[in-house]
Amino acid sequence: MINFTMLIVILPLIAGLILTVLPKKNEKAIEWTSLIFSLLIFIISLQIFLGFDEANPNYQYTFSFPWIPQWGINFSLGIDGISLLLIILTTFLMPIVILSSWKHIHKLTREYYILLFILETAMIGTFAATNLFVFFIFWEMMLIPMFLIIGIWGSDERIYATVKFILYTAFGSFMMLAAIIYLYTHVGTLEFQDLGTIRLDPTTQLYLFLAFALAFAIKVPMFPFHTWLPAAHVEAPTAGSVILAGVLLKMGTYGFIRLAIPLFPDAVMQCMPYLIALSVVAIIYGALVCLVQTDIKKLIAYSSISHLGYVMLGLLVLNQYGVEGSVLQMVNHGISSAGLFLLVGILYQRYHTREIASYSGMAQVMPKYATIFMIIALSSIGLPVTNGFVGEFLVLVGAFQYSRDFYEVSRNILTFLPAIFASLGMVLSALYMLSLVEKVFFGKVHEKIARGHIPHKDLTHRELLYFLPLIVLIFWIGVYPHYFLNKASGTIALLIATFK
Amino acid sequence: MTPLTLIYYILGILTIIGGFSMLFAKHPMRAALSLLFVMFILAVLYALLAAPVIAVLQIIIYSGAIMTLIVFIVTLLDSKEDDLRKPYTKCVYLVTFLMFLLLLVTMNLLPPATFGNAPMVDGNIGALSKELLTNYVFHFELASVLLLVGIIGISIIRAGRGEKQ
Amino acid sequence: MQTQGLVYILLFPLIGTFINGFLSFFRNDLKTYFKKNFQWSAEKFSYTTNRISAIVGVLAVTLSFLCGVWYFFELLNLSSENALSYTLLRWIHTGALDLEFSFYFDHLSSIMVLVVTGVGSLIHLYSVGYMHGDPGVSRYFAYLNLFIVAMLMLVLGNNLLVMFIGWEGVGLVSYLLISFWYSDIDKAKAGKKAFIVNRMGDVGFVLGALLLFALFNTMNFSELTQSIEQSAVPVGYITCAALLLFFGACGKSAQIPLYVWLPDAMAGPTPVSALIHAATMVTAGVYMVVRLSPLYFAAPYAMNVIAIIGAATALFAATIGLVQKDIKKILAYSTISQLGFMFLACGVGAPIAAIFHLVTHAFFKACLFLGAGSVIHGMGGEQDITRMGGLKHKMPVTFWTFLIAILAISGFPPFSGFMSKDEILVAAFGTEYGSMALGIIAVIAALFTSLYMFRLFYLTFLGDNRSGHKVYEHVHESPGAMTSVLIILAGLAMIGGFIGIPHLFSFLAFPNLIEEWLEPVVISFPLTRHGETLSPLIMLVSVGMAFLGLLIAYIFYGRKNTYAENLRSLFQTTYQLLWHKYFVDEIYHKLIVRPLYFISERILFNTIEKGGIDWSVDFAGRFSKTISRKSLKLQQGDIQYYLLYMIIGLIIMSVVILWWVQ
Amino acid sequence: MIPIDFLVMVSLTLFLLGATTVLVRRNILVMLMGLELMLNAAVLLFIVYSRVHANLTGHFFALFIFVVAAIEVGLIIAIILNLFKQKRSLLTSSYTSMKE
Repeated sequence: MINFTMLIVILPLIAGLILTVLPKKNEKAIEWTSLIFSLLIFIISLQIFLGFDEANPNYQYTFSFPWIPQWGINFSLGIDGISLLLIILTTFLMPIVILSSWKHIHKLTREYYILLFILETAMIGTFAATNLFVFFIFWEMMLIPMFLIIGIWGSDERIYATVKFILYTAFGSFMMLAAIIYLYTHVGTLEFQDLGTIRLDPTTQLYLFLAFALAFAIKVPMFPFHTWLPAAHVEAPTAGSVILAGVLLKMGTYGFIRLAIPLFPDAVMQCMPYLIALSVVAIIYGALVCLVQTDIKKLIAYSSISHLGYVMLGLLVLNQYGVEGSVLQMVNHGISSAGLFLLVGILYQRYHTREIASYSGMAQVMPKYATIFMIIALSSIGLPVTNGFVGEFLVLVGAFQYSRDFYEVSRNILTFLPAIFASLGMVLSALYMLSLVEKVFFGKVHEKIARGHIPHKDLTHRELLYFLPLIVLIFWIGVYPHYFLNKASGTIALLIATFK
Repeated sequence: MTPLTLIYYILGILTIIGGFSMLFAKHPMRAALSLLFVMFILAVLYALLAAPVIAVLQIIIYSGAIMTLIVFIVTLLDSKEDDLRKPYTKCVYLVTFLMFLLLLVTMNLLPPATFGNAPMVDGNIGALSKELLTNYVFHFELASVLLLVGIIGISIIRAGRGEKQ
Repeated sequence: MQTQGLVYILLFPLIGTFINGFLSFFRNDLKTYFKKNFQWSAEKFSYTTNRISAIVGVLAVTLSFLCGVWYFFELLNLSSENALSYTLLRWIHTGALDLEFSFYFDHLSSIMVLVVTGVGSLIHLYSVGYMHGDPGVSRYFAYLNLFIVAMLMLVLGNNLLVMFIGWEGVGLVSYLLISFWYSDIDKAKAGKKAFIVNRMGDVGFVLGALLLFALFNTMNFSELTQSIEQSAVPVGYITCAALLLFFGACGKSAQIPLYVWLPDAMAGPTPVSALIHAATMVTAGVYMVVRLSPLYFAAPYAMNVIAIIGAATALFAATIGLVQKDIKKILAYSTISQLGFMFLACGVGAPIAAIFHLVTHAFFKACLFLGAGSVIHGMGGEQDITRMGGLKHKMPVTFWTFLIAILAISGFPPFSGFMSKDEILVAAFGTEYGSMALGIIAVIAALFTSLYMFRLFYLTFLGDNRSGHKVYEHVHESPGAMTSVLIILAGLAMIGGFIGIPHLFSFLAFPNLIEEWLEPVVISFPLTRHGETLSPLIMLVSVGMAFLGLLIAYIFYGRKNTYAENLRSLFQTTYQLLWHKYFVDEIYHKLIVRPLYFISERILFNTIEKGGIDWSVDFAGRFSKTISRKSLKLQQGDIQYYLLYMIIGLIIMSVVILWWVQ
Repeated sequence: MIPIDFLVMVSLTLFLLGATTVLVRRNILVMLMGLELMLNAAVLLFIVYSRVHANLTGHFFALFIFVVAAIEVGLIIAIILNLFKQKRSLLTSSYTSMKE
């Protein structure tokens, strides 16, 4: 039977090719075909999701094809619990992204959708790759479309932002390339399974780990390497920043959990306290900086730094709760920040400004928009019934267990600091999100908008359509996360067992 | 110190003086003349070093043809507005220092050797031409080709100039 | 015993929320739809939708109340140990963490359910009249029903996490309802302040829950209680967990460190203040402490902390209440002080007294707030009591119900307030954890309670009218829906005390119902021997305090005299201190809010972010540009320079080679 | 007795003098002369060492150097004439069109 992983990796490329055939002027045809293709890809990935059996923790739907025999590299793909969730997130977000850029992209529309599809291939390929070489190819492949999307369709200061983004990420991935080459020469194979079993000596492990960690830290944006994110987000078009926030940031954390941690266990143990400190700093720093932002998109960008701080904390704590929480938080952040960016995109398309100061009292102008913004903001804060809470709570449980085990050993109270600061992050996230809601939505209507010539129109049915799945998923994961977590728990248990 | 070596020393110093005068000559014409003087001294030196053919050729080709051409061009193109007061470029001192440095470096590299009276090989025209046309015939032909190419080159460079006066 | 029905209690308000939510979300679309198809005029449409959402709202809560009563009786004839419970759905199952959406309807939570749904349905009825003209009626009822769902989730929760869902849900709805009229930015700010302060408390709650989970590997209440008794976990951990959870309770029930949000929460509509900020939400903290009483009894140090904070809050809030001018602010501070009493009761080991006071407080405080609501409604939005007066004749029903509630809260014998507060005072003096100091503070607070209550009563209802003539003309009694609710609540305030008659009156052969009812579920410390002898004396003291308060209030505010003004001028500084609420808000603002923004603005964003990291990243870009510009000067087109560079290169190479050869 | 090292030193100094004139003098023609001087220094060296090793190859080299020198001067003069036609100046500093 045809291999599904290969299908969903190749299908976006085919879609891109078909799009090239379409006439450039006919926007409607382009938009509809791209939507249909993305939905098709989503259905196939759904088929994988449903057919995935939880009991078997290692790779399923594997596909292997000798790509460069003389180097012994074969193009091998495989999906296990963690990559399954992330692939579903990607294919779930794509139709929404395409739907949200209907009627808004009038410059080079065909190329725009082709780039989106190439991006999708790169993302799915990265998550499905089980060979370091293939992983790196897709990892780099993601840069070019992102560069063009931000560069061409971004807003005014886009060149600076996109060049900075590309150089920053490229710098990181060159270090990784060096490490991959070292690995290839010294270990001989690049398959994830065999790499996992080999234990290098601690010092080389440390250097290799640092090289990999740098590349992924830049992508996750962990604390010191995050300055490209606000610039890239502010300038990217709606679709660009949704994909960037929704999926591309997860590549960094996925890289950590798939490569950095299993391959170099001793180095991870050695650097764990520093990385945990960094991720906790990211939580608090991201949240505090959000308080004083004047640009909505920049605020949401900094908030995703804070959320990914949670993900990294959960990941580095390396117990069942923490890692499951971080995997779920990856999906949650994908949904809530994608929603927020879509909302800001709508606001930007109507009033052409992202400054918070130029909006007030929008709830009276657009009540439906305000309600949806409130729901998604609450999910990003992490209110109990929504998805954000489940992820954050599991990460907190993981952090607490980690510090308790440390406390048994070291008997000083400081070990509980990460858990305490992480939970402080919950207050700060509520603070900056609610002050944003208050400044934009409450109070009397901003006089520039009130007498502005732009007709006040609330959410159209099309816009409501692509928020519906997000809201349904927010409450579904919030109320019944077990359905999703169950898929990944097997793999995570295996990962932690092999790590110990 | 036989008188012969003395002559060598004198001639050597004369060439160096000629060289310096060319360097410091304000007017290009004086430089050309000092160069001519150096060439004549060199021709004498060649003769002393048992290379009469080369000496004669030096005088005929070098000083005769090439230098006269240069002197001719110097007189032809001697434009007025060239400022004679500042003949040197800005980095004079740097260059002199570097050259002096280079001199010192190469001097102590060379092996000290004086040469006694080795058997005199007679560089007369007969031996030279026989040698030239037996095992150096290929180089001889090559030289003629080179000359031909050079002449064509010169004619091309100057060809287009005619009409546009 | 698994009973499916428990879910219905929650289901009805949930359905109400969805219906009202749908009505409010698609209001404009429905309006245009009905205008196009059925030619409904805007007024007709809004009238019908308001009517529908009102009916749906009230119906939902009353149905859930009836369910509660039904299961209360079912619980009645069960054996005392047993309880109804139902597991709906598995929520999180990773490692040892096994959380389900499971509901637990035992003796304690049955009382809470009845209070929440009972008072809730009355307040829903009242708000039909109160919110009559408001455009966002369906949104209002959607939020109110959502509140009931969240509160029931909190009360019925079987483990700490389901309680936490209700805990945060209630915080969210209070945020939504406080800033209900969001077009006024101050109300929105008050709402945000309430949510943030609650959220701070919730952080304490989460950390406490995490610590408990780390210690006992379970979050389920029954398992927790068993494992606390058996396992020999060092007391330090348990005290720490208890204090963290109590910090969460302080946030929710507005105790000393985190009470600042309640007075500002009065910005919301009055029925909201009545329901959320008087009867139900603020009592969540007390319910949690009582529910986890085994945890607190295993940590004596935590008990003392709770008692001290409870007593301190009671006194502190009562003193501020003495001088406030806004009718709702006075009631807010009185709520804080009454909550202080409840926590004092929990602290000294009398949780049953706390729950009893909670129940009676729900009745008379809801009646007071709704009375204040009808006063404000009548006075056309005027909330300042110094500009009221002489409303006795204009609003007779509100007058009488208000009087009954005031008598109840000040602790006059036949009324419910006396019964419950007396229990607490007796416990404060009598039990093992109680002490003379706590008792005295409680007594003084009781005095101040009756003092500021009667001051409020005199200034609003009696004496000559201070509001302008045309306002006074316009004052009218509230419509039937509102006054009927007031009457019911006043009645409850009157007879409410008889469910827990103190032992002294045992000669009346009327059992202390609430004590027997809660006995199996809640551990409480019996009165010490010397406490027994003291209780009649304390009862007399408390009644004396009530009369004393009435007397002082009469002297100062009853008759037209200047005693109040000259007292104020005499103690000018203390008055200013009290009037500005001990400057607590300003201190918080200075110590926490401003430095927070200063740090994040000046230090974090500008210096570290822009100045540090971003600058160094851009520096890499700038540095390469400057280098390339400088190296440009070498190419000046002068041939001799090029030759020179060649020569220099030659020299360097030769030197290196020579040096290398050596 | 032929003082070989003295003669080599002479040819070296002549060579360096030629180099300095090329580098230092601003007049193109004088640069040309410096070039010629460098070539002569090379010829001198050849002749000296063919005298020392007593064989004729040095002479042939010298011969070919004359050929090359002659052609080279012709070419340079042609180029200089073209340059002169454009800028009517013989100074190297006026011909800096190769600048960035």
